[in-house]
Amino acid sequence: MIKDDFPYFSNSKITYLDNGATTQKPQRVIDSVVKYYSEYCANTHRGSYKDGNLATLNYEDTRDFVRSFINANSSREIIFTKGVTEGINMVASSFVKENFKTVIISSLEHHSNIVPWHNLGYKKGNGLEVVRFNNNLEFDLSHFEELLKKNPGAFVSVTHVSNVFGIVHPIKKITELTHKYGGKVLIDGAQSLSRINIDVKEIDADFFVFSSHKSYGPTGVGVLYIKESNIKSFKLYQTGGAVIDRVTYDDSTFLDSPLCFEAGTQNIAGVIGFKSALEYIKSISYEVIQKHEKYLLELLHKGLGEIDDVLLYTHSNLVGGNLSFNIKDITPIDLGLLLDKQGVAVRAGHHCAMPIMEELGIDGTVRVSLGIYNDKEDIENFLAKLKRAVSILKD
Amino acid sequence: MIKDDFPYFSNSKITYLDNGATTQKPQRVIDSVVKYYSEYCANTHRGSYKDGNLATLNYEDTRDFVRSFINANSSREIIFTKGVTEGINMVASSFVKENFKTVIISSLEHHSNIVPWHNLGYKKGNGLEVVRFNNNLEFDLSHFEELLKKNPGAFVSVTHVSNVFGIVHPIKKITELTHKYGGKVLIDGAQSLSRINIDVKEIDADFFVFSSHKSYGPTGVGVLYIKESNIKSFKLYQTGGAVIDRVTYDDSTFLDSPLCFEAGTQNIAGVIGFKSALEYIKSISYEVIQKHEKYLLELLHKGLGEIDDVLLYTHSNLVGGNLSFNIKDITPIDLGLLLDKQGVAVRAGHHCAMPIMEELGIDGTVRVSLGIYNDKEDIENFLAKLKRAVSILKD
Amino acid sequence: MINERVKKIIDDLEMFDEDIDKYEYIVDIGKNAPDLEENLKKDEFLVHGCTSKVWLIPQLIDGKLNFKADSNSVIVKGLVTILVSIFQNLYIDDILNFNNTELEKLNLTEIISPTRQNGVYHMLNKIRHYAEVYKEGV
Amino acid sequence: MINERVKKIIDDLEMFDEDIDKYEYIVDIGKNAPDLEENLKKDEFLVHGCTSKVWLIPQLIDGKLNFKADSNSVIVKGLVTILVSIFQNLYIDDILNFNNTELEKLNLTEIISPTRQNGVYHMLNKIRHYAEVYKEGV
Ligand SMILES: Cc1ncc(COP(=O)(O)O)c(C=O)c1O
Ligand SMILES: Cc1ncc(COP(=O)(O)O)c(C=O)c1O
Repeated sequence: MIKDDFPYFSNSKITYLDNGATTQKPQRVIDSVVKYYSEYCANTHRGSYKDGNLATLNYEDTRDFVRSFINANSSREIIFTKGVTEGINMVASSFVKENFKTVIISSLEHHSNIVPWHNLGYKKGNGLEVVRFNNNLEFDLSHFEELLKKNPGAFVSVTHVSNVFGIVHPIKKITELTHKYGGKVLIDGAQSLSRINIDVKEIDADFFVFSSHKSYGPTGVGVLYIKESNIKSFKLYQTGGAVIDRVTYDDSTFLDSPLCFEAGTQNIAGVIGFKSALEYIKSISYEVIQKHEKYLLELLHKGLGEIDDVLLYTHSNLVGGNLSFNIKDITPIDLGLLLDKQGVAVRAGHHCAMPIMEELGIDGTVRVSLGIYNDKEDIENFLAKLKRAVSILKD
Repeated sequence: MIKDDFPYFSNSKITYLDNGATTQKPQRVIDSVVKYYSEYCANTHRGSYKDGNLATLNYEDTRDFVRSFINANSSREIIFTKGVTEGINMVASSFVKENFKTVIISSLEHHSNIVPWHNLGYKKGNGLEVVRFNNNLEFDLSHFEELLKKNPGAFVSVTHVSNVFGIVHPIKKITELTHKYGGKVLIDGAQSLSRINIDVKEIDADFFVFSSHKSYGPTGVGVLYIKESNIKSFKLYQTGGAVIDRVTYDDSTFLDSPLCFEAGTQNIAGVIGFKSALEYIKSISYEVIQKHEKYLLELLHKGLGEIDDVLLYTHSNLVGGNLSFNIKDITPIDLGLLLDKQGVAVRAGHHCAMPIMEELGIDGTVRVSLGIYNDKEDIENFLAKLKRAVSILKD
Repeated sequence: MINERVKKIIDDLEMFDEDIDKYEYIVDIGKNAPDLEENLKKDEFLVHGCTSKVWLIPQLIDGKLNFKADSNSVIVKGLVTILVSIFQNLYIDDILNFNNTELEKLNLTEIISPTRQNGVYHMLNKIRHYAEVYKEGV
Repeated sequence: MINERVKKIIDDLEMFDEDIDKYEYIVDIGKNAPDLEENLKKDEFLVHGCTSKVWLIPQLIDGKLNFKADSNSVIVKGLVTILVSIFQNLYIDDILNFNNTELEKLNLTEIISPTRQNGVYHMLNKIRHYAEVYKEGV
């Protein structure tokens, strides 16, 4: 059983269905972290002694593993970050700012892919365009093409999988169209890396970002993939130790990518642990993950169909493992709380995606977000506890 | 024995003397990290369920512990970062840039406190001033005051303890003088938190930064202390999930400090582990740490005094546990390598402080950097292995 | 006085072995609490930092503070009703002198949690805030 | 040809049980290697990415590549001298066809380490780089 690989499930009776927020960690990830801390703890890229070399080697090994995992060309294209949020902020201030008049996002973006644009002055009606969705919440490609025509050379920044509704965006078509109109594309893979095989060459993204902690890896680590041809025009973001070739009081000269983009001591333990997480995903295989997720989603839909007044917002087939719903006249927060009191962890609220909530005219939803270890019992348990919650809350 | 608290020393025979780069971690720090990952792993400040609340509680508990540890007024003043490098970069771009004509640094700064200024355009002779040192490498307060007079309202950014020579800067006088001339001060506590009791109220610093990993805590975590009165004018740095109060497509409104400065999922495991590191330091006490360090430094000086042609660069009494030296006609790298081959980990090179190396007319030094667990045997072993290395390298 | 009220609520809540039963009770309190007149649901009375909307309205009557409250979440309404029942009709100083950590004994995790998603922590702050404002004599 | 040279060096290095003795031997190689004439110590011959200075100078003689080298670190000089002895006087294609991972068998951790502090990794790159440049026929 997959749950056996995760110590959380032997320590806790919780039915964990908040994987979109963060995932549990397999034992082997924890072991990698502990091994680094207790056997060869040293800083990387600095001291030239045994443990320093080993730490550097393992750190760089993760980089190489990531490179091959997402089929990037070269490890120069793989930059370690704190997570998706840092990745998007980096691209916003080191690449987009001052060079792009327009930023185009989808309607289903996480705040991480909205607020950084606001903060740089891209606001709706003034440099920020939002792609419409159809009544299944799917990305409207023809509206997108209109926006591209109106704004040639735009920067497009869209999520791969919606964290609220699981909608999978047609990112290959999105990059194709963007490039046709002379733009550049960032794909937010926060919710996809754990579910969908990422091939950056096939997608042909200019930037692709993801977070380790949402894909069974440690917290405080993420990756920013920068397509080689964009590196030259990517300005330095943070600077400090380990990014420089030479420093005098007068000036500094810098190393090449990726090191020049990783200033200061990195989250070494986290980076090393992330490799184990990717190995774990590989050992299970995306095929198995997707098949299983599809099966659980069907169970969920079936179960929810048997409850009165359930409101779903999409019947799209293009979905990954996030499902949002409401029950008429009940605040989602209340459902979340009563599920929690029965040992079921789901997320209730706006899911850091207020604009789409507003557009749908709701305060929030209850979201079930699946992970690799969730099983039929989890879904059945969730449904049973949901029914109890509903019966308490309904008049 | 203190070494017993650190699993590294039961797994490794290395004489670890590179604590300025990073320190080993006590078992209790590793345990906190593992406990989070295997018992209550959840994202913070988001889901309102049991494990999410517990994770948030423990995360915020570290903040409060840090606050009281450095005697800050309020937890609003404590911002978690990736480390010192991110802290300085944040202050540089969110506070100093555009608001200060002049930045004043000392001669003993780490690249982290030089390159970010260069990168924003503060270069020597053009907005960047460097305080001179006396022939013991001590901070020249009268030159400093001259610079302040010449540049009223300057931003002063100095290290507390030199990572190369251990020189302890008179930071209380530095903040006093700076404020007298209308400036603001950042203190880089990378090398001091593990050795010196920090009282930000007494120091009266405007900003104080440090890294967890150099003080027995996890990698990928640091703290930026911002004195309350500076928060208002501190611009947002990264933005995204969890920093906002409200987002529409048109605009965003933000939460208060500290949350508005911690965009996206943080290094939760790391932050939680950091509290255990601070508790550990407290349990040993700074008094004991300093007394012990002084004793080891004396042994070191005595031992080095018995080796021919040793070059020291300071005889200051104002030193923390970093000591740099060279041996005439021998490249420091060679000494470092031969010490490594004998199981002694020290750092040899420029220590991310090229400018002072250039000023002293050297390529680098060999640095011995002490930690809480180093003992007499470590020093004796280092000295013996150094002698062997010297005898191999000398003609 | 406050301590007695808290004690009574603790006794009530301790009757329940299961969390879910306790919350069923809280939901009932929420359902039975009076609704706020719509014209009182002003933004200035909103408790900041809650995902659910919570209105807390103070009124000084004979030197004592009184509160009305409502929420779009029935659980939160139950919780704020309990809080209000603790602080209702007290002298300002009694409120200010009361150590809020006492409330942790209620064992409503929402109360001590610092997450912004739930608001009880912020409700307490708002109650205190009103007390401070009235103390300064608005 | 290269493989034999590597093999011979491995045999030499394997005589030593202790790392430090092996490095004493490398230091000796460094001490005994000829110094580069000062006028050849030009920046263009520096191996980029090393903390110690390493100069590597190629020369094409009868279609074969030859190298001279020096360093301000005697250990690095020993290492670069070993490397040069492996790649000395070979046809360009032989150098380009050689799989550098073979060198890991030398078990000189400096060779495989990706840290920028040591330069052997970069020296190898520089040797390859010269071979590529000459192949294109500068
Ligand atoms: C004085 C000083 N400042 C800044 C830094 C950078 O710290 P970090 O790498 O943790 O960001 C260091 C670390 O070497 C240091 O010694
Ligand atoms: C689609 C999406 N983008 C971005 C983020 C932000 O990721 P992180 O918090 O790891 O920076 C999330 C996380 O919730 C997400 O779901």
